[in-house]
Amino acid sequence: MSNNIVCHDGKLTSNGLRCKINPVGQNRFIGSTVTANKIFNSCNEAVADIFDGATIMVGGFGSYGGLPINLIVALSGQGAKDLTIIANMGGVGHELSHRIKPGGYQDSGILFENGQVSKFIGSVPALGGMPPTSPLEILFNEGKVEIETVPQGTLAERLRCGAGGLGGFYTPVGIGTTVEEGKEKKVIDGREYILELPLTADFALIKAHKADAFGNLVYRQTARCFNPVMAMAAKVTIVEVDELVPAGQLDPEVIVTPHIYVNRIVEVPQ
Amino acid sequence: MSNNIVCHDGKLTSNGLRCKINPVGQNRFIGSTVTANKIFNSCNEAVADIFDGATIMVGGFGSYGGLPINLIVALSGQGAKDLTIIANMGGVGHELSHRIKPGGYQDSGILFENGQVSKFIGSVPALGGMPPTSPLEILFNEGKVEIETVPQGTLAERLRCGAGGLGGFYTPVGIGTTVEEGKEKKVIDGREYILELPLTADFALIKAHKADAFGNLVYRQTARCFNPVMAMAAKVTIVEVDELVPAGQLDPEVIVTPHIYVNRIVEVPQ
Amino acid sequence: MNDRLGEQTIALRAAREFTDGSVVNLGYGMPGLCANLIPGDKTVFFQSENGMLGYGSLATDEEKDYELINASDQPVTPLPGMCFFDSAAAFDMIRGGHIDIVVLGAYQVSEKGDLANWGRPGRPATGMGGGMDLAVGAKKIIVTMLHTTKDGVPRIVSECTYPLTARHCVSLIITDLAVMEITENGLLLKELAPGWTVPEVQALTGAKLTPAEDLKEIEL
Amino acid sequence: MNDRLGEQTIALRAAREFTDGSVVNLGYGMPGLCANLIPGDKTVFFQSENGMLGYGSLATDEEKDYELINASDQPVTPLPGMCFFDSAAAFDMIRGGHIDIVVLGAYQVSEKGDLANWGRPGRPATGMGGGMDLAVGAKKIIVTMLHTTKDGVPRIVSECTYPLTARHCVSLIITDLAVMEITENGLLLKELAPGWTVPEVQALTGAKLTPAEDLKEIEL
Repeated sequence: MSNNIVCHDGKLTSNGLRCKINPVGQNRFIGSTVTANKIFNSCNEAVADIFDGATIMVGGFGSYGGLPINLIVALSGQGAKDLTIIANMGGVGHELSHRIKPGGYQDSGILFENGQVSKFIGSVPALGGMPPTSPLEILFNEGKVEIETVPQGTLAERLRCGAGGLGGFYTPVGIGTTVEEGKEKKVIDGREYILELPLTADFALIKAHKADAFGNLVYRQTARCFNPVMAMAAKVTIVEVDELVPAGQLDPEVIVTPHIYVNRIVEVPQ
Repeated sequence: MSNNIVCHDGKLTSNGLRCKINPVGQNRFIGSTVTANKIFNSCNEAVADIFDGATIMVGGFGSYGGLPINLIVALSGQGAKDLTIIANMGGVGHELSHRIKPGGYQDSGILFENGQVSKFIGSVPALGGMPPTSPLEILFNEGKVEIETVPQGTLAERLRCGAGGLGGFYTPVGIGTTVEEGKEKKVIDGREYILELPLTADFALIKAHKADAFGNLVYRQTARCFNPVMAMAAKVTIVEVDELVPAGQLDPEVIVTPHIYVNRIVEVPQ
Repeated sequence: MNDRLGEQTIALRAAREFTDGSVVNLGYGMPGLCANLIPGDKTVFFQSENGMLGYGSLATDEEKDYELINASDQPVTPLPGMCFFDSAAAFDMIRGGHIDIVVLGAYQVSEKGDLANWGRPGRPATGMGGGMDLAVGAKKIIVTMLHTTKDGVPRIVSECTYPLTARHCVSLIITDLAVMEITENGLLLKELAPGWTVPEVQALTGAKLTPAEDLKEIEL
Repeated sequence: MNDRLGEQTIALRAAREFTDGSVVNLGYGMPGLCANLIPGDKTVFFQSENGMLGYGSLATDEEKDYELINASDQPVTPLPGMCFFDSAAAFDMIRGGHIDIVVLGAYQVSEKGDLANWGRPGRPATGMGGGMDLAVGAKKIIVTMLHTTKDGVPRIVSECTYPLTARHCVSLIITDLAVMEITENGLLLKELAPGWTVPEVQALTGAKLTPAEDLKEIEL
């Protein structure tokens, strides 16, 4: 009985079986098509197949820092309708944005302005400190968009729960408030908790600082925020990055989002 | 009505109130005692107050890489009894360790050999591929130690659940096996799940590569494993590190364990 | 009437509660000012729920970096020893009890420490952000707020009528008129703004104030 | 009797299932050998549940670094584009369905695809490690095992008698005698080791084997 693969006639054989392909004792990434398939030339191409009725996570946190602005703009041009948007904030819209940042900026507000969204799930649909003229708040007040308001930490954990294949979790956040309405409650070890369920999506639009060619991601400062958990929780994750570098250029100890969570990369230099 | 704090007579005043202390517009870490209190001169000093009956998480994964060996040895010398140990593996003990690594090594096995442990919670109490002569397996077979066997991913998630103040979570892992015995089951969205509860501890003994003087930690390669989640889940986290560096010497983007999870640091140069 | 305290003064009084080495989260609005009001001999680690620990003061116009912001969207400055993490990790810290103090704004606080700080009548689309998580998870909750609405309606009440953030969570209320502690016996009036009397402040409060034995003028 | 296949050959046959770009986790023991058996024109990303993605082959004695190990405690080698993470993140990947293929050892596999690979009679202190999580979470489970025990007792059975890892999870079994697919109709015998016949292998199997229409000798 031969326990080892042996080389015979210049071909590797094993137990008398001839190998069709020579195994090499190394996985070398030579000639693979894996990386090439992830890199897109434009945001428009990267969002082209987003379909009507899709659920879409949009990264970022508040008014700026980590918002995938170029992907949002591409999606507004692409025109998919009846979308469910999962994001921390509903966006202020371009008009109000001038109050926050000189020159203003685009955010998810344009998706609402365009009438592309039927439901929003997030922790700050509209900012109480701003006038009630954000596109989402106007549409909600007109009964044209549904809102599911979720405490921010619960939102982050529901995303992680969806990413990690769990069925739900018990949190003390929301007990005694409107958040507990309609939800199962349970006392565990003497404390009251609410059952919260996972969130997943068809697509995530996120922003990172750098990607390598495999799709490993690093972020910059507070622009990390909701991007990593959304990358993990969506079926197809599309990222816009400031810089695309060759595989192996990111230190393996500092990669925040492993490449298996990233499906499409668009480089949008700042 | 004055809305601003104004400087008057060399002292800051505000609304006519004289400030006892001058506020400065910066948080400068000058003269703080915060960092000094975390740094211990020896593993013996760092584990000195571990009490009989304590629950202790022990970092690492398998036979090496990330094991806080010097803290384990210190705890074995310290002598606390009736301990509950939470760790991925029960350890092989010094005798068996020679089969794994030339020269052998110490692991949690010495705590069992010493009769310090009454309960073990983990995913691999003993290795099936080794003879049944690890200290934990011997004591378990003699009825002297209780074992709670937990699937490895469920162990990691129970630690994170304890760290994050959640009451429990539903996992599909263990359905149809001995793991589901005695646990609540629930069907969510058509799939069956088991309710798993959080794990916390009085102390965590962990191993990191570097700490800064605040206690921010970075790890090296696969020595990361269970250390970060245990650091988060214990009341008092004690870390042995290869190298202690000044605060500010670790890149803020690459810190894995933020310092608020670390209570005691011992530098043990390799 | 005497002057009411300004926002900076209220924030400075709140910042005086931060002990050396404490981990502090600053809520939306006025609490953010506390970051600029830490004495140089103290270390305070500011945590922000968008994923940052250990930032410094608010950024000046020249320092502004829109990828280094606190959870109120204000650019801040870096400090040695700081670190960044994602939103899920930020809320593990918060729910897990690793925040010593949170300073929050409020629409209403009840004498039992119930907090209402996110929703208000006529604005159903506004959300709670991270306020509920912070109110449940932090070890000590300080509210900084104006004592009344612009129209003089008390914001400190016997029962909140605005949507709740969490029940029985507030420890200390600092307003433009007074400092009050929430105790088992209700509101303990600890400090008054200069020139204000107990009856004057009680008249603007929707719940009973019990003056402390050592009631004094606010010290900064 | 003809020769049975060796461990390297079984592992090589398993490695032939890895498609370009697939994410693969290798279980304890024999499956670990697959890391050395990837053709140079293919990219396979090996994930290890101790917190690593994208490692290379097993380390030689000169290359050994005891802080760069797979979940079987074997030192491995680094590759460009690899990354490290903690145990919780490793199992998010696994439970979350991001592992394309896992290769596991087994004590028993049933004709329905039930897997028993961690506990055995007389050793109650051995544990399941990450096997249950992998069996539940990976998209495709391949078992590599010896067809029988040393004493000739079948390991492929109609019902497992050893403690289960998970039910209905195994897709493909590769042994020292044969390659079998688990189908709705039971075990489909796809490939045989050189010189072995269907009756010979059936005699060493504890469940009914249905020979495939295109039954062939194992190809590597």
